[in-house]
This record gives sequence, structure tokens and C-alpha cells, in this order.
Amino acid sequence: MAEPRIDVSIEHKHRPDNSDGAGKHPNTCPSCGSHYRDDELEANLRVCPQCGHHFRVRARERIAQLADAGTFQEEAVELRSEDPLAFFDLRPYTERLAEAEVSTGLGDAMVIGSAAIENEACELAVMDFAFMGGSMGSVVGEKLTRAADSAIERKVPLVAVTASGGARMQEGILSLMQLPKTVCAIEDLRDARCGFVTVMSHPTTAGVLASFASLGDIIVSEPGALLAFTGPRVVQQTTREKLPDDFGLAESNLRFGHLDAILPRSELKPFLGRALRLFRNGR
Amino acid sequence: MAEPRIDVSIEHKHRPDNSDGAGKHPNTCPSCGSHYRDDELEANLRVCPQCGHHFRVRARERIAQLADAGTFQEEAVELRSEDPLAFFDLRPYTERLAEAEVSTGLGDAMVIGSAAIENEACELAVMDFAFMGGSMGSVVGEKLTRAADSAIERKVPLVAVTASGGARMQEGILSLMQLPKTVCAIEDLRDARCGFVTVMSHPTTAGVLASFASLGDIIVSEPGALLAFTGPRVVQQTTREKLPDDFGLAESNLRFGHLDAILPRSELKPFLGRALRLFRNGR
Amino acid sequence: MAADDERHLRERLTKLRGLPLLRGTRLSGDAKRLEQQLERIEEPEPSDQEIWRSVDLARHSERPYTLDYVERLFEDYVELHGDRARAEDPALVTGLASFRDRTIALIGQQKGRDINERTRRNFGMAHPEGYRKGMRLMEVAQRHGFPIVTFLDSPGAYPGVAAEQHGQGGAIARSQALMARLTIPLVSCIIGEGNSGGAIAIGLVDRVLMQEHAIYSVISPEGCAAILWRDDAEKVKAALALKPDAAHCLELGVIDEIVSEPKGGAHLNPDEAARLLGDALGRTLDQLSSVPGAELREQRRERYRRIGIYTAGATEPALRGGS
Amino acid sequence: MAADDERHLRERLTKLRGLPLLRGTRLSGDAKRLEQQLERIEEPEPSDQEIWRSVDLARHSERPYTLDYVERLFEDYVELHGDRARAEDPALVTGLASFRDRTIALIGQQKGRDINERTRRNFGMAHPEGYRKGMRLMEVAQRHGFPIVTFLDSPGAYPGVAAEQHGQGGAIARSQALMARLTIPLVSCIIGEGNSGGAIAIGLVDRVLMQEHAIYSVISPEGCAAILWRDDAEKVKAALALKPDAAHCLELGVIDEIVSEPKGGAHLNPDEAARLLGDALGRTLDQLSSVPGAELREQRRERYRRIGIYTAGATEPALRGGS
Ligand SMILES: [Zn+2]
Ligand SMILES: [Zn+2]
Repeated sequence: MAEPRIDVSIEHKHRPDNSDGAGKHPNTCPSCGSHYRDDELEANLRVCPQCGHHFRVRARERIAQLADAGTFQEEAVELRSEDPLAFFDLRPYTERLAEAEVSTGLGDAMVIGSAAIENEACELAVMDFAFMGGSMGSVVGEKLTRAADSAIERKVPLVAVTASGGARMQEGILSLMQLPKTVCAIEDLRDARCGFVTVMSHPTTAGVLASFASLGDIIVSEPGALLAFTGPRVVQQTTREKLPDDFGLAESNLRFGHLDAILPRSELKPFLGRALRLFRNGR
Repeated sequence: MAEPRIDVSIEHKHRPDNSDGAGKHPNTCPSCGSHYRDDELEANLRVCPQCGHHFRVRARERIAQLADAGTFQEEAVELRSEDPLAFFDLRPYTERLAEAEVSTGLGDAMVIGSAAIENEACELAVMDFAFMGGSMGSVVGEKLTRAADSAIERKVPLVAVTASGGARMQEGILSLMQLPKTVCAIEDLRDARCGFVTVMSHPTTAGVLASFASLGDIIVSEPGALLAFTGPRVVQQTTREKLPDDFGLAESNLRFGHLDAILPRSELKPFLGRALRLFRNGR
Repeated sequence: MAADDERHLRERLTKLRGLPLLRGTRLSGDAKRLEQQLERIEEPEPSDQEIWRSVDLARHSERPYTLDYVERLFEDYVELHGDRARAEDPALVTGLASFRDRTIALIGQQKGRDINERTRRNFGMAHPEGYRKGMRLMEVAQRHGFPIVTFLDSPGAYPGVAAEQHGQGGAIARSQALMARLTIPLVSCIIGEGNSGGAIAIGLVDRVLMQEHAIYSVISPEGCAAILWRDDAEKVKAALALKPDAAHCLELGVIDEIVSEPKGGAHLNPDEAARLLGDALGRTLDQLSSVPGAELREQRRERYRRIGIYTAGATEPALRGGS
Repeated sequence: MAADDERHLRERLTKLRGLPLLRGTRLSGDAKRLEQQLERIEEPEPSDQEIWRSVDLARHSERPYTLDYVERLFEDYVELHGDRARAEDPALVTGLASFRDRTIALIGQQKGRDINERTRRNFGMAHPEGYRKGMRLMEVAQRHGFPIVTFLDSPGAYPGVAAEQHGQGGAIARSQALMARLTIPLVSCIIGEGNSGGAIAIGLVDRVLMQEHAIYSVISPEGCAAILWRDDAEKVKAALALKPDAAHCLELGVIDEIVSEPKGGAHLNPDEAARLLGDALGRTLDQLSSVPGAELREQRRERYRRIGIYTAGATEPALRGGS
């Protein structure tokens, strides 16, 4: 019998009911079935008042939740993806891009800019899953890099809120290069002794998890968020292993030592304020 | 039911028969029962020709096995332990020291000096289990420190061969301080870019394992050696856990990623020669 | 040359030229890469058949693996084992060795040749423990100033439950971060499959050498087909769209040099393949060894910071590529 | 003073004075420590009763633990979790906090108060994963220049099978090695039991503060008794032989300052105990913050390199201590 060289014992935990409820109305809670008007959900930070389920938050709304009113100054608005490989799967990449821009009102899957959180100056980089699944191509990589540079220039911490399905395949090998690119930007940020906090929101996977998102001085997440390099479906298909109920969820990541904390959304802003104060006092 | 926060799953393996055969004649193989004359064993590097069992090797004999003939120049011969706590258990510490010196012919549990191995200049620090179980007190700590300094001065690698039951309790808190002391000496060695190879021989435990022994650029051991912070008896008594058959042995340490290689004694000298050449070519 | 072909080439050249201009800085290594890129531009773009052939050859069951090159190129090889925490991962081998009178640290993905070795080495797919073993070796190399040579050849980081629980994503991120901090020369050789995070985990380096029939991609053709075409039988279409072949990687500025293989592929003459790779590696290490460490690191980071093709609207028209 | 007593004191003083002379170098922190040592020498040696009382008080079930001091001394405490590899170990807590307008990094061993918490925190006995979590925090602290404060209070590193398999010895060694490399101020507070490798793993620092009734020892009295007397009931004899009390630790040059406790022990007035500890900690950090990082590290290494009492025969007679 072959001896396992790596301890592949698996812990099984109960999985919180956190399916994305594909097909249902976006304002219907996939966990308890309650339905809300959009303004109700917005007023409650997009957390289900009934059961605490954390709905996804779009980038601009996340910024409104976190930044002190009127402090956010967007940067690098003008960046747009190119189509260097003339990529064509079932549809051309250019068409997918145009459609994403129209439907989201965003130039790509990340918004960056300067801001203040609880009166602490910082730089914000917020991803939006609605733009092509939050995938990271040349524009996301460049924006994260510019956000790091902007933080370095102003000697303030960087706060990144991630939500991503991974690298943007349509940019081929260039999308893989956004991993080392963002890593290098964060290393420059570290050399400049600027703090770096990452908030991993649902889902943070593949190329984004395997680059800047995992490099925070402090890494926090939200309840029930999927944080995995390889998602459950692919793991299941590849290995035929029975997956633990909480496979890849924030709760599992905390138990295995990959997260500093899981914070309900309402506690996120005060937590960031505290962290930013600590970085400022330490300078 | 309490959830284990740390994965305490245990791998069980067959334990090679490697008991120390307490009570038997020292030249009777505890593994296969063969008996040898002392010169027979010495000629075979104290490895049982029948079954490959590795007997313990005294410090001076180990040096003779490893160093090129005539190259070893002993250093710090004159160091002797003090008795700062006037320690008295069933017998006074001073009496134990005197007896150990008489029975081993050594000043303490480590011999250091300059040497060449396969024509590569190096510094050697070799422990002797026969001197109070190879325990580390002020003299062992100081000798290891001087060995590091001597290596730094001559810009050569340090090779340490360990064999130790741990810190020397009879020197109280001062013996614990030999852990950070030797660690600091090795950090100076590292800053000077001198190579450091540790050969963990049976047994290497507690304070020695938890200090310089674990800091080698390369760490190797011999078959069947016990390498553990806490020995099997104490673990058994404290936790009432069933111990794996190969608990703490070199083979288990290799599987768990703590060792670079397990080398039969006959391969040790050529291996060290190769390693020393690599460090010299890299300077 | 037909007018269409010429227009096509010019478009590609424009795009290509946009690349080093993105952030305005020029690197010492760029001149050579750009030169090779421009030479290449005169050649026809690889055909679909040629791209797919590379995918096939890169994964050929008799293609030389990392240890086959170690055996042929290095002396005094000392393999080092274990992550010093929880495991030894044979999918990724690490060691010290002598290469043309210079001590180097080796980190290489290793597939297995027969079914036993394949199983033992998990088909070259590392767990996080493997990347942590690699990081340990990077620290040894940094301490002693040994250049690091990495060999990329793996279907990817292992997509298993334990690998996830033990932090696959974080391990890949931190391995890259460590490489971005080192002040020693770093060279990658892509000798087979360089796939996804599993490859870049040990691929953030000063120079990337890629064998003629190796591939380098963000995802395997099968994986891409499964996601975008929802049918992994469409792997050929996916491969052609991803363009993971050496010519395209050079064109995109992602690698520095294409290393020739013996006619028909490295597996037909491993000794010759090793000689060709060794020569390229030797030249590259010679070049890098003259650069001070701090400068190496700065150039390395700048190299990656500049990679990407995008437009910046009206404010930065110089960035606009072709089409 | 009786003649015998005086001779005894002089012998101890001789031994003591031998200590800072061992390697000839003087440290900036030594003057103060030596002064306290000399003051102390005028007082009678702690009696057997006093030594055993400290062992009792140090392990008193109501003694304030790490988080009790965190609550009283720090603001904006942010606890950080996990070793970023395999586990979160609650036996060792880490975090960032504000201490008198200065951001510090905290690493503390944490026992549990009730049976549930004790079980969860494994009675304050860390696995290797705990020390690796500590090392992660050290890296964060180094990156940002935050001083590190460690709280020592544990029966020891956990002696279990998994702990051994996961590399307890190596983790303790590497944690110390990292501390020897840092260029930020490091202070340890021994607030209860400082035992063996489990303590020194986070105890290689610039200054050690020790509460009046804390203990610091190479092994627990029970462990020592079991080995040397082959009977753990002889723990009192073992404790008296080991002399783990603060007065002896100061005398031996192993700690820098004894921090007074409220009359009867810290557990009778945790607020006052925290105030006294906070004042000593504040003063110590103030002193260290003016020393450049490279100098701190050099002095730290020199501090430990000099510790030890031995004779050097005829060649170095100055090293010979009393008796
Ligand atoms: Zn709900
Ligand atoms: Zn035998």
C-alpha cells in the first residue's frame, strides 16, 4: 500500500447554507428565502435581517459602506482592457468586455481611490464580482499596482476588498502575469512600511487568492465567504473526494489558520478604523 | 463535543527495533543480538555488520571517522562546568561532573576544533552522550559558540554532530539560556555566510533539538535515531496517547519534513564532503 | 509578403512595442528580449498545428523531466527534503548542486516516469507543503548568495481537499512574495508544462528560459475548455485561443529566450536537449551574476510591474496598442 | 552580619561579578541590571519557603493571565489568528494593540480560566503551530517597526504526539532564531510560569521583566523531580534546587528587573498588578526605542552569548568564579 507522504486527513464540518441561489431573484435570501426591496437590503448593508446571510456587495456600494462620506476620490478610472490574444471562445472577449461595462457601469472589475475610514486616511482597492466574475486581467493588475503606489506616495495603508473567480483567461498568459505583478506591487508597499489589510469577500479564489489577497498584514473575511484556490466543483471532479461540508468557506479557513478574523459586515468599518489607527501610531 | 483546533491526527508506522538494550553488554547488538569485539565494531564504524544497527559513537571516535587523518585541532579543551546553583539532587552536581570526566576522559559533553573533511576545511563540534547524557550546560553552550566564532574567523562551514538528552538541569535557568546563546551564535554564523550542517545522531532531544541542532542549512541523521523535543516516555505518561511505532525516530522526522536525509554512517563522510564543496564554491 | 500578412505583422509589432512603453522604464534585460521579439516577428505566426504540437510534446510521456536535466547538467547534487513543518512533498524537488563551478539552488517540479513514481510524486502536482519546502530552500540560497534555478513542469498545483485546507492559495502567494524580496539571481526554465499558479509560484524571476516545445499558460487547455466551452473535449480550441506556445510567450514579453530542442522534441535526444538548455542557462547566469543584488531585485519587480496590455483612454494615448 | 553569612554573600558576589566579565564586553543594559543585582545581594537569599511560595503563586488558579493584562494595559487590541499553514492555536495569542500611544505587537501564552477555556487553550501549552503564528506576527512587527512584547505563562510546550510530528523542537529553535534577527525592540514579561523551551521560544529579547512571584525555569519542578529523584512527589526539593524564583534569576543575570506585585500576589489585585507591570514595561520600551535597530540586535546577541558560568582552567583564570 502506498504511504501517504503528505498528511491528507480531512476535517469535515457542517456547511452553512450559503449557496448562491442561482436562478432566484437577487434580493431573495438564498439561505432563508426572505425577500427584500433593494433599499431595504442596502440599508442593512446587504445582510439578511432574518438570518444574517451576507449578500454580495457591488464595488461602489462597498466603498459607500466603508469610506467616510465624501472622502473617496477615484483613481485610474480611464483604464480599459485590451484584447491582446484576439480571444474568442463562444463569443469574442471584446464583446464580453463591452457588455460587462454596460451592465455594471464599471471600466473593469476593480475600483481604486483614496479615502478615509473613521478619519484615517487610506487607499482603497475594491473588486466587483459583477464584472466578468471579478476576474483579474491586465486592468485589475494595473489598478492594484497603482493603488499600492498611491498608498506609498501618501504613506497611508492600503485596504483591498476582494471578490474574484480568478485570473481572466481571455488574456491568456498575461492574466497569469498579474499574479507576480500585484505581488511585486505589494512588496514595494511593504518596503515602504505601509500597512496592508485585505478583506476577502465571497468569493475570493484562484489567482487573486494566490497573489495580493493573501499578503495582507491582516486578513479578514465575511461569514460564509468561499475562499479557495480551487473551487469545490473542480476539486470534486478531479479527486472524486467527498468534500467537507464547509469546504473552502471562511469558517474553515479560520480554523486552518489562514484568516485573522471573520467579521459580520456591520463590524467591518470599526475594525478597519482600529487597524488603520494602529498602523498610523506605529509609523 | 469539543472541536480539535489543531489537526492532531497521528500517523502510525512500524517502529524499527532500536531499543538501547539497557543492561546488555555495550557491544551486543540490541537489534539482532550479535556480539562483537570492540575493534571489530570500530572497524565497521560501529554499525552492526549483521543487521545495520547503528551503535552510539563517542565524540573522539566520531571525529576520527569524519576528519581527514591528522587534521583535527582541538579548541577550548580547558573549559569546565561550574556549579552556580550548588545543585544537589541525590548526589552533588560537582561529584557527577568529576565522575563523568574520569569515565569519559572529556571536560564536558562537546568537543570542538578545526578539521578537514575530504580536504574541505571546516569547524567540527561533536557531542558525546556518555558525558552526563550529552546534556547542554554552560560549557557545551560556550563551546558551540566558540566553534561558530572559529568558523566565522576562518570563513569555513561548521559541522555539528549532536547527541543529547537536553539541557543540563543541574545548572538551572542557566542551562535554558544555552538555547538562545547557541541560537545567537548560529545567527552570527549565518550573517557571516558560513555554511552549517547538523548531523543529528541518536538521541537528539529537548534543548539541543530546540536550538542550534535544528538550524542547519542541511540537517541529516542516522537510521533509527531518536529526534524528539519530548521523549516517548514523557509523552506517553502526559497524554496517555498510544504512540506510533516509529514515534520520534529519524524515519518519522524525514516523513514529516524535518530532515534532509537519513544516511547510513558509511555515507556520512562523502556526503559532508559534497556539502562542504558546495558551500565553498558558492562563496 | 502579401499585403494582408504585412498589415497583420505590423499590427502585432505595434502591440508588441506598446508593451515595454507601458510604464516608461527600460530594463537592462529588455534590449535582448526585444531584439529576439523583433527577429521573431519576421517569422510567420505559429500555425494552429504548431501550437497544438507543442501542447502534445510538452506533455509527452517520455519528455525529460527535472531530474533528467539535474543528472546531465549538475554535479555534487544534494537533494534537500521537507518543509520543516508537516511534510515532505516529492512533487517538488529541491537541492543544492554545482553547475559549471558555481553552486546553485534548484527548485523543480517533478513528474514521475512509471506509475509508482507518478503516484508518489502526485503527477508533479505540489501541495502547499511543496511550495513551503521551496521557500525554505530560497532562504538557504539567499543566505549564501547561491543563484536559484527553477524548473517548471507540472499540470498545476494539486486541486485536493487537503491542499486547500493547508493553504494552497496563500502558499503560492507567499512563495512569489519571497522571490520578489531575494537579492540573488533567479532563473526559470520552462521544460514542459508551466501551468497557472502552480507554475508562477516558483516563476517570479529575473529571466525565463522556455524550451521550444514547452507551454506556459494561465490554465490547462482542458480546464479552459471546461469553463468557457463547458466541454473539456474542446481542449484544442482552448489551446489555440490561449496560445501557450513559446513563440507567443516571447512575443508577449513573458519569457526572455526560446531554447531550441533537438529535432522532433527533447524526448528524442535528452542529452542534446540538456546541452542546449545548459548553454542557455550558463549564459544567463553569467549575465546576471554581474548585477548587484539590490539592482536585480529592483529590475525584477519592475519587470513584472510593467506586464499587461490595456488602454488608458484619452489621458494616456501612448499606451494604446494596435487594433 | 555573621561571619559565615558575610563569606557566603561575598562568594555569591564573586560569582555574580564573574558573569559580566565572561566575554569582556559591556552592554548598555548591563549597568542597570548589575546595580539591581548588587542591591539585591545586600538582601538575604530567598528562603526555601519564599521560593516554594513563588512556585505556588506563579501557578495560582486566579493569577492574572496574558489577556487580563491586555485588557487593562492596551487599547485598540486586534487579535490576529492562525499560522497561515495548518492551524490556529489558542494556547498562544497574538495581536496588535496600542500601549501608551505606541503600537506594539503582542505574543502571549494564554491559560484558560474555566475548564472549557482551559481545554480549548490546551492549558496554555502551545503546539508548533502556535510558535509559527508567533513568528508570523514577528514578521509583521519587523516590517512596520512595532516593538514586540511577549508574555510568558505556560507549563511548557505541549508534549504530545502531533506536536512532535509537526516539529516542536524545530519550531522553538526557529522562533528564537527569528528573534535574534529582528531589529525592533523586544521585551518579555514573565507573569506566571516561564518553563523550558516553551518559554524561551518567545523569550529571546532585549529586556526581561519578571513579576515578583513568577518563576522561570529550565524544567518544571515535577519534571525535574521525576527525572533526578525518579519521584515527582519530590517537586519541592526539585524547586529548591532549581531556584526558579525572581531573586535568583536576577542574581544569575537572566532577567533585568523584578516587577513588584500587590501584597499577597497579583491575583489579589489584578488592576494594581497591571499598573505596576505597565509602568515597568513603559519605562523599558522608552529606553529601548532610542537605540538604533542594528545596535539592538547586536546587543541582544551579545547578551545571550555571554550567559554561562564556567571555568577555563589555567589559561583564563579571570573566568574562575567563587568557591
Ligand atoms: Zn436570510
Ligand atoms: Zn545487529
